[in-house]
Amino acid sequence: MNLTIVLQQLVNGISLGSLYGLVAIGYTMVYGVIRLINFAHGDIMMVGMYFAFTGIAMLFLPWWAAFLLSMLASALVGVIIDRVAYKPLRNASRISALITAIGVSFFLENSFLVIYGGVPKAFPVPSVFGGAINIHGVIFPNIAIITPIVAMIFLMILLFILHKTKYGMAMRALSFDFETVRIMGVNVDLVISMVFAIGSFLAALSGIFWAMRYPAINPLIGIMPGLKAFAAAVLGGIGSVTGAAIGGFIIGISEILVVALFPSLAGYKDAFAFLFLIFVLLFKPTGIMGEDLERGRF
Amino acid sequence: MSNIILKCENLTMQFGGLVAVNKFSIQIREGMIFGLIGPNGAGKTTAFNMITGNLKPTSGKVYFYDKDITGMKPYKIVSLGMARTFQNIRLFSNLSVLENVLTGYHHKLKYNLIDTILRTPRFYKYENQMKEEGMKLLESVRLEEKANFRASELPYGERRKVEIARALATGPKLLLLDEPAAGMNPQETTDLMYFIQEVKEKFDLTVFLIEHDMKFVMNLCETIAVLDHGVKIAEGKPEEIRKNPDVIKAYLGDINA
Amino acid sequence: MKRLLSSLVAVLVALTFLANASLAGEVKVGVVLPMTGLVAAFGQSAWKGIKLAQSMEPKTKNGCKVKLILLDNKGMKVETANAVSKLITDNHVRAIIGAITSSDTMAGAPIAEKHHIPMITSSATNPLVTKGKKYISRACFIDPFQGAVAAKYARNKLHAKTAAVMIERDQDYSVGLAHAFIKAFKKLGGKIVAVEFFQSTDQDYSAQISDIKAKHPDIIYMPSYYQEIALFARQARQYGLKQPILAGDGAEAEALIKIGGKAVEGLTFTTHFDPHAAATPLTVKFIKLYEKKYGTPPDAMAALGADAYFILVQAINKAGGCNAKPEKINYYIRHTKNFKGVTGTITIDPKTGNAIKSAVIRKVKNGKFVYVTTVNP
Amino acid sequence: MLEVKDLNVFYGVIHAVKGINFNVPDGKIVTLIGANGAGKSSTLKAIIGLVRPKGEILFKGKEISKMPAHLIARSGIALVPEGRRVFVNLTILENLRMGGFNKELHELEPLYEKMFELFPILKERAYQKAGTLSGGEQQMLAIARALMSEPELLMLDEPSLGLAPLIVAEVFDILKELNKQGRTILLVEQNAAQALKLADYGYVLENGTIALEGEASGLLENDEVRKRYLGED
Amino acid sequence: MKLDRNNILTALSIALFFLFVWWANHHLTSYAVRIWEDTLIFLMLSAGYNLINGVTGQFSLEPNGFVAIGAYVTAILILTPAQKESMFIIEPMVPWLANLHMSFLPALIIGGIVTAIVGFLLGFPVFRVRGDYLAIVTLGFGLTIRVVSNNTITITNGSLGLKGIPTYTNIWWCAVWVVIAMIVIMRIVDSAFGRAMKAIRDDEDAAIAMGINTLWMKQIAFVTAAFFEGVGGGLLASLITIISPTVFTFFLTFELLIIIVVGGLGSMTGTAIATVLVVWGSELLRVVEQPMNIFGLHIPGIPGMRMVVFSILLIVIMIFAREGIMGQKEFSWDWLFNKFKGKRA
Repeated sequence: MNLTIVLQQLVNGISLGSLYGLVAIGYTMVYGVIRLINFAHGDIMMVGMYFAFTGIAMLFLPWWAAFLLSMLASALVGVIIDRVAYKPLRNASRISALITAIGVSFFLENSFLVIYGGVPKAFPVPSVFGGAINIHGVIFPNIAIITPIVAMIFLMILLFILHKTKYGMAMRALSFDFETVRIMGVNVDLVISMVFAIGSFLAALSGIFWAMRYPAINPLIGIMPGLKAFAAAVLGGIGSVTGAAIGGFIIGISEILVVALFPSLAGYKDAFAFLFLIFVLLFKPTGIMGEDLERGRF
Repeated sequence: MSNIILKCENLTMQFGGLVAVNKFSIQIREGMIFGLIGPNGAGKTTAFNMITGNLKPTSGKVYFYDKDITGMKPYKIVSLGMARTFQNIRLFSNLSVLENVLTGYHHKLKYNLIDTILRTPRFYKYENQMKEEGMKLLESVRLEEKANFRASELPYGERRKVEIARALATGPKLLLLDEPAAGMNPQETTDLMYFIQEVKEKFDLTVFLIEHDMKFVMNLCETIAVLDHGVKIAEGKPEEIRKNPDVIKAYLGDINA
Repeated sequence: MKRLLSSLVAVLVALTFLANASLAGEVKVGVVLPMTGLVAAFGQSAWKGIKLAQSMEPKTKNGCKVKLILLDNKGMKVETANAVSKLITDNHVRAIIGAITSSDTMAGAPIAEKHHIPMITSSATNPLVTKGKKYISRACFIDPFQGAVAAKYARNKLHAKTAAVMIERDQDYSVGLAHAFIKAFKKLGGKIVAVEFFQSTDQDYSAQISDIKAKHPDIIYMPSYYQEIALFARQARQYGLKQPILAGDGAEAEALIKIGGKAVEGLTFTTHFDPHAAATPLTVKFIKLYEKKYGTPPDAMAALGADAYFILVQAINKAGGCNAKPEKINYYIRHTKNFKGVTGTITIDPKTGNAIKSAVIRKVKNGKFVYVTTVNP
Repeated sequence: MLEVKDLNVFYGVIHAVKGINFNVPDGKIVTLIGANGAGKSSTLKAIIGLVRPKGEILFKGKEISKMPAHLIARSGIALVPEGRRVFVNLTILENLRMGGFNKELHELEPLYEKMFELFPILKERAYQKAGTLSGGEQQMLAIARALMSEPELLMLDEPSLGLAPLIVAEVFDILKELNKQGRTILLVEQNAAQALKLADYGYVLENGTIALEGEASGLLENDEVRKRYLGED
Repeated sequence: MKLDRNNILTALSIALFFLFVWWANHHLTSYAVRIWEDTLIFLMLSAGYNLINGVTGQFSLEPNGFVAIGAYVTAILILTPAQKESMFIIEPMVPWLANLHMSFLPALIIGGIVTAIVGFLLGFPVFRVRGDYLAIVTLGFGLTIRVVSNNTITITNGSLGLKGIPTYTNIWWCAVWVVIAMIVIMRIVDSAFGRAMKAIRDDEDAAIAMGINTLWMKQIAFVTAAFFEGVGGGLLASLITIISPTVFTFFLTFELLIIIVVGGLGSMTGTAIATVLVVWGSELLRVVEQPMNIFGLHIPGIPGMRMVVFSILLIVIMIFAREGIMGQKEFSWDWLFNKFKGKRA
């Protein structure tokens, strides 16, 4: 194991981590606002991939248009899911909402299975994102370099929205208190829809980059990254956007480095994210950036 | 001179940079009703939680009958003879009134899991015995007719009584009440005052309570301590507290306003 | 609530009867495939092949319709067992095609065995599937044979002395085939320099690639499915790993080339048939119809599914067509001899139920699968 | 300004408010007093739209009982909720901004200034999280937040709850001052003595119905009220 | 045990249940019997799960892990040494396990006990966290068990799994174990232990203040659930004759979760009703994938539709009947008699 390989793996890990981070942000925001583990969130990633695939391979749109449309359409799907399946359960117990989320997840997976079939589709990678750079024998795939940059840009935009706009402020306030926000004259349902839209938009973004990195997509592809992103969200302290991004990076990097440094442990990779999470929770039960679960966050 | 039942020595609780309670010391003698007053956020409930073991103090000691109970698990403290109620009544809302009271007997349960599964005579004997005791306790607080109501079906004032009865079931020597009169009108408050007096005599208790209602505290308690910003600023008999300039400045204001 | 539930149940029951109401003069055949779940892709492919085969030969010789009843097993063992049980005792099928994976097939096998209903699997390659069973047969060859073919090809044709093996740890297909390859490769004097593991849901192989790169093997053997192989090849080539990649029949699918692109150029794999080195007239006909109906050439799953159907129909015909008894059908399945199927000439060993057939080696050239050679058993 | 006619509130099977009628005239302070569970808070929640009531609620002559809460709030009613419920994770300035959510940016500056004038403590700590404020300060912030929307009707739910007597007096002084400036106030209190001293008119709620009503000064003299709600024998 | 009215009635209904089992075994098709076997095993699993999740209110997602442990232990114990030798082709099995062999009943019990021990040890770390965090930690445990069983090849045979497990499980084994599980669990619920568990569900801090050792109570619930989930796993292993890490995915946990929520969290009666509905419903839903002729209209079968319909039904049930079928109510003889006499329960 030499330094170049470690460096190469590090870039890889950062890129994978930023994908987890983008998905984790959606988990964390939805949880922060309506206290729901949105199990269907990983599947939104898959939805984004298929929309982009449809745009490029079937409607022959230019890639940027297909990507943008896919992210917007996924945001809409997120909003519809909330309105149809979660909104009626706002005052129900958390476990019924959670089971509904599982139901939505099954629904997305299986309806895409029926529509697109289970055979993996080859995701058309635009040439801009293909290829690799070779720096003194260390190879960096373009996509591995572009991904974290795009992720950072969107994270900055999100943080700006959260902290500098009134609707962002309303989102942060919502995570503390529903009724009081409502009596401030805020249309709470609109704000929640925005949260779902933002989360789903980012999940679709992550999905598209995921699909360009690993250009074989199938309807169940969102499950595992979804679970790991969720672990990342909890690790970072669920409810904290920066925490989610950090959690994503930690899980992505450590997952890749563990396999790189200890190849014999490769088989345990999937468990690793969770073991790591359990370990952290035992010492800091609220995650890295998290505060008490019962208090407001973001 | 009766025994000292509870002694706190320099109890301090820090949350991050915030000092919620600072060097809180008191002594409570057996058989008295002791009151702790102070504005919201003064650290009263935090002090309570340290005594009952819900919070581990940053520093300082708690003694119960000369036994150091600092940092002991709450359920062990209960079995030593200390019970509490909560500020915003916390009954087991899906259990019946009787079942709520029965949970108080749990720490001295006389049958085990094997008895439960095999339904041995011992199970029936002690289960029935517990239920009888529970009914007797409910009778003594005049709630026997509500025994099979779900706790969530009771009106507010009765819920407070059930909560106290539930605490009594644990067989306490010291009863800690966290704002028992909160949310009650003057009439109910007066009733509660008599109720606490009555219970104290009947069960031979020492009572330590936190309260806002000045009249309630002044009429009920023999000794009162005042907490402000985590610091005890005064302690004494009700009339002394009423006249204490520090207390007037920090808490009471012009009482006749 | 209660009323809602009871009316729901009533509707469901009514629908069951509707679905079960069948016409006279037909032979019912059960099909158990994973149409949903993690291995849905294979089930869906096989179903395409089976359906096309049925449209080519929809009736028995004496004019009875072959009615297919498809049940989804979600790729789960409990569901497979339930489905097989339902097909036999509820739908009264006379034979069953399925399941796709070896372990699912094995979960259903004891039930078919108990009721003396023949079960023919298109693609379960684990040797244990038919071991000690009287009513379980298969249309495909078994892992040890395929592994040995790959090892022989690597040693003798590619002159590889050393090999790295990429094993998909949670796929018994991959583990079993890798095991067979390693055993045969060592026997032929080769050396295994690296054994790398990964998981089905993994999509990043950069760590394994670095490790293989450091060990400089002559070839890489990756007995896995096309999606994983294509992604692995892409990343391997990206990271400058240039050794030839050898794979098993799981590689065969159009998607391999679509996903892998240039990276899978030269990838070689063992498989069941090649449409261009057409083994039988049926192969040519089937491929033509398949391309016409679905727009793509059939993959191995579809072709094997079709073969399972053709073998079965032939056995039904021999056993008396309309009135064929399951035991008799089973007898004729097991005595299939030199059957000219889609995937070549198939003979089933009456004792073991395993298919004796040749393997084909194909490779990717200019973005197309091309024929390399045929290896006979 | 506000007319409530035959108001009913149900929580599942519980009938919390049973057909009450009352008015809040322009520029006056009206108080609802009563025991815990009498239906006071439910009445306020029904007016602001947090619970769906049966009956008629007219605000400036317009029926609002079917409107969603955020539109009622925009029409000129503000509520200081029970237990203050400031946004502890937001800064004080952000809390105020939330109060003026539907104001244009240029309207906000002068409003901030006005609030800081009324509550100087808030100015000192404008960029601190509201969670660091003491109970009394949080109550001030909650009132300031409600005032940010420049409501015509200000409703307060138990503003004295859990506060030191000293602070309670301060809060009531501020309410008096606001009323002097022409603000209409609907006050729900358990602290009946203080509330009646402040108010022009009072209603006594018992078990979801109005048991007594009248000029505040008159109620203060009423024997029944004195006995039951002022704790005097 | 006392011979009062309720106990006699309970004994009678158990006898009636066994009579039904006897009848089913002789008169139903083997498919129906098989689904009943599934139903009974699932009932046992969900009853245990409901004890920890519904009664004690600890939102745990552990069952797939526990079922896997029970299944593996039982399978290893009932496979013959010769079978094991032929199966472990990658690496041989560790010798002390390879030569163990015993009959079904002790194997099931040991499977249950081993699972219970794992549950006990797991309880200490996981019950340090509450609520959603507990959910994620236990979910991680289930995943870890699957990964471990994939990788400990000398014990579990990795992804190849254990094959040819002897078929001992039949409807009688399932029925007897279900009755045992239900009696044990309902007796625990109806005792001081059950009261303490419900108290923890309603308000954990208040329960602590009542002198209840909450960790211990959670452990009792968790370990009891683990035992029955382990035994259920053993029954399942012997029923399907082949186990591998993929049998015990999340989907199993989710199915159980759906059952206990649809039945009503904390209600064993509800669990029983919901188990029958969900297991049989999922079988009956196969209809939607078959080609149908309804009033002359031909609808082609769409494979995969069953899961789509299943998920829609699940969402609809959650939205319109969120308390589940029984809520927290429990069937009891007293309730029935009071109902009969028209009295309030």
